[in-house]
Amino acid sequence: MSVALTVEFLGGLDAIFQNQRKHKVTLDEASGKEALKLRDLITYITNNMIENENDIPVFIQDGTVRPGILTLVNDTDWELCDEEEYVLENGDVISFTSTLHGG
Amino acid sequence: MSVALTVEFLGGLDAIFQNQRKHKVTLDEASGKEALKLRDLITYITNNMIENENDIPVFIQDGTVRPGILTLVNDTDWELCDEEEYVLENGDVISFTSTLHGG
Amino acid sequence: QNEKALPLSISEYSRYGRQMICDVTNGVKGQLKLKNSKVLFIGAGGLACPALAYLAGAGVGTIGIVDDDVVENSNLHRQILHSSAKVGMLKCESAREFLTSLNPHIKIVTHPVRLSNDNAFEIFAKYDIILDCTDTPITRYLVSDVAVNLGKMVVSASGVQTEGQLCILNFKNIGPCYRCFYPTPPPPHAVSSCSAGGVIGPCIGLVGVMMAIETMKIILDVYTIENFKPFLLQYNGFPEQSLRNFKMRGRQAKCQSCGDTKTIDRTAIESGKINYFAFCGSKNYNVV
Amino acid sequence: QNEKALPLSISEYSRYGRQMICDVTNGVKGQLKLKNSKVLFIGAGGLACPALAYLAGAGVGTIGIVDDDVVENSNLHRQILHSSAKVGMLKCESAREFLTSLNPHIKIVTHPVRLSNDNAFEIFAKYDIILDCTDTPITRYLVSDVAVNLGKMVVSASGVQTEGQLCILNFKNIGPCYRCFYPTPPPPHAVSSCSAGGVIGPCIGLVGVMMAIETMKIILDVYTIENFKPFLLQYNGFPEQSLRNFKMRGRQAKCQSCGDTKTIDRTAIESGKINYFAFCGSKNYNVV
Ligand SMILES: [Zn+2]
Ligand SMILES: [Zn+2]
Repeated sequence: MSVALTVEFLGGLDAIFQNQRKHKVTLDEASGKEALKLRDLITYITNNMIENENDIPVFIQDGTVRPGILTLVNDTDWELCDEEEYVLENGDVISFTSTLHGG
Repeated sequence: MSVALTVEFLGGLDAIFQNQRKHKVTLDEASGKEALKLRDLITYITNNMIENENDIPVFIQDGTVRPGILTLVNDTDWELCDEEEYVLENGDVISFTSTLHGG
Repeated sequence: QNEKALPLSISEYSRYGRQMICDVTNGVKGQLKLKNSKVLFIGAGGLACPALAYLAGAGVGTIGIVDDDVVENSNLHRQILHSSAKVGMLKCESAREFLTSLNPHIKIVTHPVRLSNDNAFEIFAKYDIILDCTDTPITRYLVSDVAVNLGKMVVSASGVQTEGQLCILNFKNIGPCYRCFYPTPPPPHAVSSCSAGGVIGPCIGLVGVMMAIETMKIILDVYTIENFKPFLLQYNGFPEQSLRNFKMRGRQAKCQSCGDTKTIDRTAIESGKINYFAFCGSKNYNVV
Repeated sequence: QNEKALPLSISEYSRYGRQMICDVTNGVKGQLKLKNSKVLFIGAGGLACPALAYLAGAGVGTIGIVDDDVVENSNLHRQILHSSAKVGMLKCESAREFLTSLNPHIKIVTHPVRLSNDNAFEIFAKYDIILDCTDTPITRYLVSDVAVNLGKMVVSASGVQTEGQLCILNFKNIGPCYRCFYPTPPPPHAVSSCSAGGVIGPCIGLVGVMMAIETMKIILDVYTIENFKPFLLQYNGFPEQSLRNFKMRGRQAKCQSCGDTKTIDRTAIESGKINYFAFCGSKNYNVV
């Protein structure tokens, strides 16, 4: 089984993803493993989508999405959807948006 | 068979639809009739949704949507989708928006 | 290094620095495109005020303003370039004072006339992009027809109450024009303007700011013949702010203004053969 | 009829007429809510400029401005209330001149200080709604913490390059605060401001206009305890304009500022026990 997702990087995060905001991602389940979770997507992004290794801390800190980045599942704060435990479904749009500070 | 639609009235058109922009509409097919078309929705709206009969010309002129109202099928100009001949599908969002002129 | 040899003055570099370091402006290259562009505003009211301020701020080199109205007390809640002291002054002159003081590096040209079949060609000819900030379908058809005939692009917007709309017309002479979208004018009773219908200042203002952004994209070549797709933005401010992007029809072969067998040419307009008042009906419009 | 007996002067009726006939303002009733409201701006830069102009235009009766910066040439492409002649002047004083001339019926109060643990409570106490138009997380946490402690609502926005974000904090003391969204500050290297990161004038301007609209909704009671749902608006200007409305978490029970066992009270802030510089890290921020 696999899930096909749209993954977005907003708030300037696209800078570490080839300046592209929207990406199509298909995650494959390891055989025998349980359902794919948002945690698995975060691992996949860290290992496969960040071009320059030095940029990994821009996205990840202490094993999860770094403070100052909001994570959204179909336009809803992941805090309302089990955070890393959210079970991914085909067609989900997962957005990561860095908090802006300019004024 | 029937189709369940979301119908929107924008650009001030909601004024003749109980000041409500978004309406859920279910159209039932007459038995033996072909597929339901956008034309059928326009007839339905004219006959059933406009509260005050005097307001019908705000929506309809010469048997179709009056000039100055744009019709959109899932956010796309109906001119790109067969106009009145468009075959409605379950879940479609049909929007009517009156052209604004203030500046 | 001699300052004269630089494409921009030291003062311009410092003024535009924060904008020139954005990818979308592409540094000096984009700044020079802005400096060399000539943008004409039809109307200096609620839509135009913020669009004028931001395009002047961004360094659009020549800005023309067509408006023969004077500032009124009832304009000031939304027409934020004017002020109480300017009530009674021509709006185009009031705007010029504001813009010159905001940015002395640009040229402001005022046209204190009512746009008409007689003067539109002569005025439009000196500009690249026309911003339609007017109030009535009569002027909107005139602006579009003249722009199509002269090969100018139009950023057209409008708003009433808490809503607004925006589209780009005649994009590089391949995009649709106003008549492609609206071949038949609305009946006069169906048209409401800001003065009749009421308007929330920042809602019409937001649409004006969107006009400035779209105009910058045209100047900076963000839109190209290859990537441009006709669209209409529909904004609403209450109860939630929302912005819809509708995918619109392209140029229409049967369009009387830009189509294959078009009939609306310069002679037809200037001779008065195309009568916009008769075309749009008899409501007593307050043009521009 | 004696003009004194009317809730608004004749001049105010004519000035606000186009806005008072909108359903969302509910006529004189809404106009008086605007007139009686007290709104405080933290910052008078790119976000604040258009928000100040539209809220002053709309008739917000008392507007305070906290800013100790002076106008610079590099501000003028986006900070459209100021002008070349005002370079070197305090931004809050420059803004006051502009706003008083736009609308003499309202009161503008300037606070030419840097917002700090020491002065924030005293300043905030005189206002109903705080507009956070600042540049750094340090000030954002301070604004939110003080507002929560005093029971004030915050309209918080930010922008860089072509993007912007907006949310309402501590809505009627039931909505989430800044710390509910961001319990841990971002590492200092991940923060970019307008002066470092570049910004397109009308893009930050559009977000400022959205702030004015949200503030009007709060004042006009469009949002109520019953219907308010926490949200975050995410705007982007290029290559297409888009506005996303994200559904956000509510107030967090474990929040240190507004939660069940909160620790961040007035004493902790004013004593300096809450050290925002230490909390946010050591990058050399230019506060406000
Ligand atoms: Zn055409
Ligand atoms: Zn909190």
